[in-house]
Amino acid sequence: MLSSLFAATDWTAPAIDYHGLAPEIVLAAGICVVLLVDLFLAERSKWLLASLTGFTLLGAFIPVLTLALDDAGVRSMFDGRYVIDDFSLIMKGLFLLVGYVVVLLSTTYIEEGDYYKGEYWVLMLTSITGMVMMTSSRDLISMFVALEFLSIPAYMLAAWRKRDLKSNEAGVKYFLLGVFASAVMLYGMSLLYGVTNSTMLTDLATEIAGDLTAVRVLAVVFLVIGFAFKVSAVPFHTWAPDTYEGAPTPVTAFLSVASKAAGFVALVTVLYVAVPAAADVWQPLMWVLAALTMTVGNVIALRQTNIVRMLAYSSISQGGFILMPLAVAAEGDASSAVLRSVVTYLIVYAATSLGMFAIVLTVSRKTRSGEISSFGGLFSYAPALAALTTIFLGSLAGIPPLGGWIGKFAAFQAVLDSGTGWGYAIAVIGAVNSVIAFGYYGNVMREIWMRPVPDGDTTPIKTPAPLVLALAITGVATLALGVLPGVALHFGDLATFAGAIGG
Amino acid sequence: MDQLRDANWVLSVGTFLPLAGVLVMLFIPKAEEQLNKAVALITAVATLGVGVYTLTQFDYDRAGDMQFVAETNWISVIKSTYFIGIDGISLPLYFLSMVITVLVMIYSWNHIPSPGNPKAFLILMLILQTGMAGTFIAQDLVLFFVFFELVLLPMYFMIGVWGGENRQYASLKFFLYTMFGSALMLVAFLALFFKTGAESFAIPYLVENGGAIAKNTQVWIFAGMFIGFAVKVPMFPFHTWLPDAHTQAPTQGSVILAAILLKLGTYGFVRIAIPTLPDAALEWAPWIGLLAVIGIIYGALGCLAQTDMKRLIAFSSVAHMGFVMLGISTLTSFGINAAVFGMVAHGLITGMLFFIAGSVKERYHTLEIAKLSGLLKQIPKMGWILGFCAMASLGLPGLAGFWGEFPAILSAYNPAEGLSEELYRVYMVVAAMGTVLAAAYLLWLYQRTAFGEPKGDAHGHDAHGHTGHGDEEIHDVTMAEWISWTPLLVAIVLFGVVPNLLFKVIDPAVTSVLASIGG
Amino acid sequence: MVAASEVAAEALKSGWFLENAWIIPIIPAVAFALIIFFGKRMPMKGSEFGVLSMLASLVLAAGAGYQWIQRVNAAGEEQYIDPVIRSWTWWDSGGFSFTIGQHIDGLSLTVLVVVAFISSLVQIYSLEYLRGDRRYTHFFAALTLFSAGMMNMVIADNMIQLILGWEIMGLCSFMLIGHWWEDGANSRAALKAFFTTRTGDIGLLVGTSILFFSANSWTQEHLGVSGFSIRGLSAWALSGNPSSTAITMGAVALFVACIGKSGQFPLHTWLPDAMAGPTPVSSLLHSSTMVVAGVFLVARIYPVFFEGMNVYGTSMNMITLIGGITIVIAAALAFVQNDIKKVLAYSTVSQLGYMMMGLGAGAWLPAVFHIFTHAFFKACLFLGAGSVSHSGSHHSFDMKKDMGGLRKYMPITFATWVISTLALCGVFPLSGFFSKDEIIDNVGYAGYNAFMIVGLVGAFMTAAYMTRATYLTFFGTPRGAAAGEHHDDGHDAHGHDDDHDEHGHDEHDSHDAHASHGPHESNALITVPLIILATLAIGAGLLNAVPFGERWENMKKWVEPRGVVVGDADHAAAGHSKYVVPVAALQAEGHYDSPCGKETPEAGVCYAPQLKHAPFKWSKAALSMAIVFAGIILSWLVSVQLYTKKAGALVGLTKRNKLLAGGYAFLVNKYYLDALYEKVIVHGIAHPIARGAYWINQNIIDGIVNAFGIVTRKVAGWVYRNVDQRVVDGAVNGSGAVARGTGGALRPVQSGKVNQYGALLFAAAAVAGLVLIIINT
Amino acid sequence: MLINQFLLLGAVLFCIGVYGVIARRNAVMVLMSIELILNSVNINLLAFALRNGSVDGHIFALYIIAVAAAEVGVGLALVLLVYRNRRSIAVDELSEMKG
Repeated sequence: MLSSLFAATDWTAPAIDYHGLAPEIVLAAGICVVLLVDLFLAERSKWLLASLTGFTLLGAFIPVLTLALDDAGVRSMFDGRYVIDDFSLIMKGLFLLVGYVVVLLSTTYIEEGDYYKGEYWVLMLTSITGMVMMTSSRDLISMFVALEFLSIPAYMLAAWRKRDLKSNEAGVKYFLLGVFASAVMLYGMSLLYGVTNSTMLTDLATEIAGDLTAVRVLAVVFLVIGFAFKVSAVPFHTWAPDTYEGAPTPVTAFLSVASKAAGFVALVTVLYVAVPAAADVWQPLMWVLAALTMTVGNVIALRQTNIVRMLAYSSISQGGFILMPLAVAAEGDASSAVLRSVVTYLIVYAATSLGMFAIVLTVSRKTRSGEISSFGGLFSYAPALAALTTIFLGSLAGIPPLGGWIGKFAAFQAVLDSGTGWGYAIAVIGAVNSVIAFGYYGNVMREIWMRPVPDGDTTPIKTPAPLVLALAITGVATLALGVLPGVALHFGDLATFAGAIGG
Repeated sequence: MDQLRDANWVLSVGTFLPLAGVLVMLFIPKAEEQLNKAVALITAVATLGVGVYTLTQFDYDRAGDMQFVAETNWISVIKSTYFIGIDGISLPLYFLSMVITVLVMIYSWNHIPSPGNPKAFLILMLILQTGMAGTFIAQDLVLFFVFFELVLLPMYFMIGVWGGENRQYASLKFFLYTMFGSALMLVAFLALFFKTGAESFAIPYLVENGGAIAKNTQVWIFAGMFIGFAVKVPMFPFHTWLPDAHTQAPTQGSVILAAILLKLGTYGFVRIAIPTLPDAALEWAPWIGLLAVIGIIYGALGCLAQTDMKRLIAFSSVAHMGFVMLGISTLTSFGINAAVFGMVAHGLITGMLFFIAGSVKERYHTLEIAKLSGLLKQIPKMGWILGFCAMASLGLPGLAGFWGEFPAILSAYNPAEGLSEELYRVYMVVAAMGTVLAAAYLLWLYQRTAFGEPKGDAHGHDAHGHTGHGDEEIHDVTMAEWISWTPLLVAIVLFGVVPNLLFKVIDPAVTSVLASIGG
Repeated sequence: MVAASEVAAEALKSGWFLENAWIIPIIPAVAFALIIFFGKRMPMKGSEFGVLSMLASLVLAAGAGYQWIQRVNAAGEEQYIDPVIRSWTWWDSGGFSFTIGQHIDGLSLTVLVVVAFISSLVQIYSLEYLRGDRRYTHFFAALTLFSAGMMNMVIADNMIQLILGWEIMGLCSFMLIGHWWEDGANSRAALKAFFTTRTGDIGLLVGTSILFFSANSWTQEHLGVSGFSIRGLSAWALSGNPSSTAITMGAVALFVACIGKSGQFPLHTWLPDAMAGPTPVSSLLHSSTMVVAGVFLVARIYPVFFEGMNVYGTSMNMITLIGGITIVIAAALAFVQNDIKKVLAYSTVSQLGYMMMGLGAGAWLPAVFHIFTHAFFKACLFLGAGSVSHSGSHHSFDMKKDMGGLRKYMPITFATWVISTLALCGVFPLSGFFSKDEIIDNVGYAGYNAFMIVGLVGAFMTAAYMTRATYLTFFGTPRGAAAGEHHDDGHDAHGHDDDHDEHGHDEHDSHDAHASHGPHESNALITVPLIILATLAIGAGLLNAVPFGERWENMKKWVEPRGVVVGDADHAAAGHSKYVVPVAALQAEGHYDSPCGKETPEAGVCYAPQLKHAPFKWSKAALSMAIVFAGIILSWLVSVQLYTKKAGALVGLTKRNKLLAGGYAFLVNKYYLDALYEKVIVHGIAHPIARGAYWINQNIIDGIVNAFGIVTRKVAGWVYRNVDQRVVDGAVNGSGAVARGTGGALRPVQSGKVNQYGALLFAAAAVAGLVLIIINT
Repeated sequence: MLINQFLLLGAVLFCIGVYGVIARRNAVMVLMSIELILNSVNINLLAFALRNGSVDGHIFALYIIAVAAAEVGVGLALVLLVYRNRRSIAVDELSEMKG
């Protein structure tokens, strides 16, 4: 067996498609630049870093566009371990844009905080890089690396307000549970490797196709759970509320949108590319997770008084809606519809959710409070903000013609496409949940429109430019996606895996 | 159902014109109240103009066919298109929505409920108008769903912000109820979509192919739609949001709610549920009929129990929509004609009643029946108008209400093939008793409020709560009120005397709708 | 159908008035609109519109009547006289077409003329009676609309149109009875009237529906008209086509409506309360229009009832029974009323009972004729009562408190009153005799002997209570307001009186003036109508004076539809009446057989059943006369003793003056007589019965009616509170609460402790793994 | 060769690690328990690599070791942070936020 080791001696460098890797390369370069610049930058001109980060992200977006435009088809490197297909391109684009909006959200926040500024941006960029890599990884190892790449900076971001107990707590909880989850996942990976003798997802697909022995089942379950943790699916969600509440609000936005999306990317990749044959294992699991996630997230959210914590639970239940179609992903011809709905949902959810966080940031600048009641009477002194908030909340609740509805619509459609009894059952559960959800969204609307201003202070809110820009982007996106759902759905439709089921 | 595609821009313009007005108003500062009102009113009138143009261009000889049909890509991925058209059933409701909006706008000119802010109020109203009009012309289920939901938020805020004491509870209840219904409705739509081969969401297509679905499946799909529409109608036992919503809503809100929103549900039954799922319709009809007559009696009893004028009127809606649903449940073109007529009539009459209730509230600062008395002495004109509407509402022949009510009862005597005649005859008798109860509560209301000596103390005492209103003297119908009421009053008489104006338009459309179940 | 009437015009004489009778109801309808919009600005506050429209429609109706008579006279002896039918499509829906139009025949013309005539008089009368009322204009508007409704119902060619008029009348009665609504009592009475009739209308709706769907196919096929058409229904009923259950159900349902509208037992209780309205209203509603609507309906589609109730078939049917009961009950009640108008009200009810009983017994013509005659003398009586209260008793209607001895002050009123009273009692040769006696006669002749007795008893009671009323009002010593006193309890007893003064009159003082210088005769506007009506009360009977032989029976000739087989179906459909079956000449007993009614015609259709006619016998007439006079005399004596004679006053006198011993003895004897009358007859028999009846009426029947309302309201309240708010609504709010509750219950999971989170995480993983392993392997 | 012993060892280590994570209050101990799990994973990978005669397992293991180092670094930093703020590293005291 040693021979096998020595057999690997005659080593030839693999061909690297630099155009394909351009986004990652740009990001890496950006990281270094920000680090260096930070060293030589005076305290008062740290704001440069923010714009630098922003430009890096936009810069990384350019190659994504060029890749999307040239029809070279699927680019594959390292004999299929790193693939750039429509799916990965769309998700890369999404991550970069989300990153940019998050940067907008963070700018003022960071400027006004008295913590290290440079590190923040570096960590942010690093994490985004990890996500961008995640979209292309088609190998257990690269997935693992990408996962840690995006997680570890996130741990530190969560604890970034280092003199704030809540922030520490958020970081520690997130860290410990995150690492624990990935450890469990790794164990599953190791078993998978054992039974299939490969770490390449496509190989797994072919190898797993056989009968499902206990060890294979266990392997798949552990593997899935690792990502279920990332998407904070009940009962692996426990870290989310605490972390979201404790972490700095921009970071919360980042976690609840970007890293959740990354989790879904990984999950979908694994399910579609690696273990489609084990559908009997993960479909029921997804079904239960989806049902639990939607319901638990909703009912607990009903009781929240802190807006961020409420949004945390709401994002949990939203995750449930994204999980919902995966419960029937392998049923007949539903798989393409399912993939489409997941991507669509992620897009609209990103726009809406970021917008909502932008609102929270803006309002809390005035009220200095995270309580829902602090939104009281917003309509009376900031009608524009109130209207935007209404749009975002309505979109989250899935009311046409606001973006959210098309996500829910696509999800329901995908589920019913399967035509199975399980499909109908989860659809009804989802329908009921979408109603419950309005309970707390409507509660916020009520505060904004129908309640008096808590302290009677009706001085208008001064909104800094970056936040205005962020609000504009997200608001327009939310409305546009709602009125012309074709756009989002179109991307969703494009997003197909190279050589996966329904791809 | 062949389609007339000429002048297909008309409907789109008529539907989305209000949004243009909204855009304009967004750039008008809040303080410019008069300007805001003017813009809103102009928009509404312009929209109505388009509506009138539609009326003139409508080919009444082919009222059974879809006209002004427009169809373009919308969400090609899920095979949903922007597909609109109008026929004899849609036309009256479509036009009614425009008229009501204009009248409400006029009424709002000097009746902006507290806490004021006409800009937001009117913007919401315009959005509402788009939603209502769109629902009546949508020929694609997804489009229908979008418009159907579009009306939710504006109404939610209208009730919640400009409503009465208990507005927040009422508005949330209204919203959750309706949303619950429409969520299940959406599931049903999708199921229908896939069961018909996932080809198209276009209603005509679904009507063609819906019948082929296995009966049991149909029944289940119908159940979903039923809940969605029944909540909106509202049918017993889904009605409890209505009294709260109506009682708490501002006058304008109540009027729109009663005149148009309730019709969305019944319209959905006629346009979508029944033609696409004929077998299920036959299965469900007896139950719908049962709930309908229960609603008739139940709503009437509810009215008799009320002490608040507005709440009483609200409950009367439950009873009247019961008649409409009874007509629909017969599945005969005769019955459904009656139902559609009933929708329009109820829209006119109950809308009018809510107008009056609002004006009375404004003058007396209370709607407690016990505190109101002798309206005829203090404000005779309004008193007589109230009497007129009460008479119309209790189905007096020669006024619009009768033609919705009596034919519905009549039609229950022999329902469509396959429905138990005995059962429906029982329904008929019960419904007939309902008419008496209707007379009872309405006249009782009238006798207690309009007759007798005015109670000075009620007004004075209540005025202490509203400082500044205390010493104002009670004035009779004002100019704005006259302008906004006269059309309704005229229409009530007109349709009462010449019912064929409506029936001629409705009948062919209903016939072609029922073609699928051979009704 | 327009074509139809033209064809008919070839066969029969017609004319402009007949062809355009549909204009008649239009005129008052237009007048109503005019009054509403311009009335206030007119010199006479809009009343002129009302009066003129009434006169105009009277002229048209008269013209039509004249032309109808021409038409009949020109036609063959036993030829069926086609009604002049014109109809236009009103609305069509679901394959059914509904028409609106006119159905003019003897019956409709009779009622039409009467209505137009009475309405005109009443409106003229009201000019004075309501002068200065604060809602003068509204009053005339309502009055006019009311007449429009009635006329529309009368000329209706189909049931829908009939219902239309029927309901409009109901509405106007509500407005008119509640005219002085400032007083709760009046508005309650109005509510009760509308509500009670409306309850009956369930029957109207249901019955119409039943008949429509049972008949429609047949009528469409044979006559080309809808199942609503009067003509169609009549023919269908006699065609032998209908199933007995369907037609019976239909007839019963419709009759329920008639019970409500015509104040038949047990739904009669609204009628006396309705006296709360102004007197002209009472006289219009309760003499000729509203309350006869029910009777008219039965007469209108008589074949349906004829078949449905199986007239002639049995010795009793629902109509006769209800009618008979009503006669006696109402008459008994009339004895114990002190309010003169209530006496008249009950008398009306009782007379309506006669009409119904007649119809039930197949005495169609006498019943219709009674509508005709009754209208005149009852209107006259009501107006007379009004005149009394207006000028004699200062707006009081209490005979015992505020009247008496008025004949001296108001001779004209007195004279007309007496005439009408005698007519009402049916004294030969006044009009009442010819109609009422005929009813009784025919009822007996048709084999309903029991009901003939009832009729005679009723006649006796009628005579009695009317005499009592007359005596109390016009004879004896003046009392209360009649004596010129102006005491307030006299007012308080009469609700609308006060309001009438407070709000009603600008001329409040002038009425005090009336009272102060005592009773006096009313002015011309009031007396002239009285005189006219009284004249008719005398003469109207001659139109169908059976006793004087065949050629006097004009009504029979002109009005009664002839029960002969007409054409065969398709010709009939073309409205072309062909005289097919040779009908045997009239037998002596005035009854020739024809397939109509008895059995069904082989070919062709019948529009009316063949009815029997009782031959007149002086002996029977004499008998009923005797009964009537007995009633009058008996009641007179009783009244004298009860209300006037003060025997005690004489006793002291005789103590002092021996010369008058004989007279004393006589008086003593007389006194015994008094005792006899009072103790035995009155307190022993009459009063207990009457009071008992009244008690039952007020506490049981009326009690039920009111209790029904109260109970419904109670039930409603309970349902609303418990079912609606608790159960239904509770469920909804409950679900919300449950959701929150679960939320609360789940929150402890989020304990904030890392270890527990980890435990949960891994436990879930392990469980999932295990379960899935078990499932999949 | 006897692969099962390796796997068994891995499984045992894994369980110990999980137990540690769940049971220990001391943050550092929890961290070390996680390291145990990671090492059990490494053992698994190497065992399988040897059995299957492929090199991927070794590489995977190397990656895990490297990443684990990074994780420990971050982890200790966080623990230090907490200790500095609240003079204690008992994880179950970290429950500012709950519900």
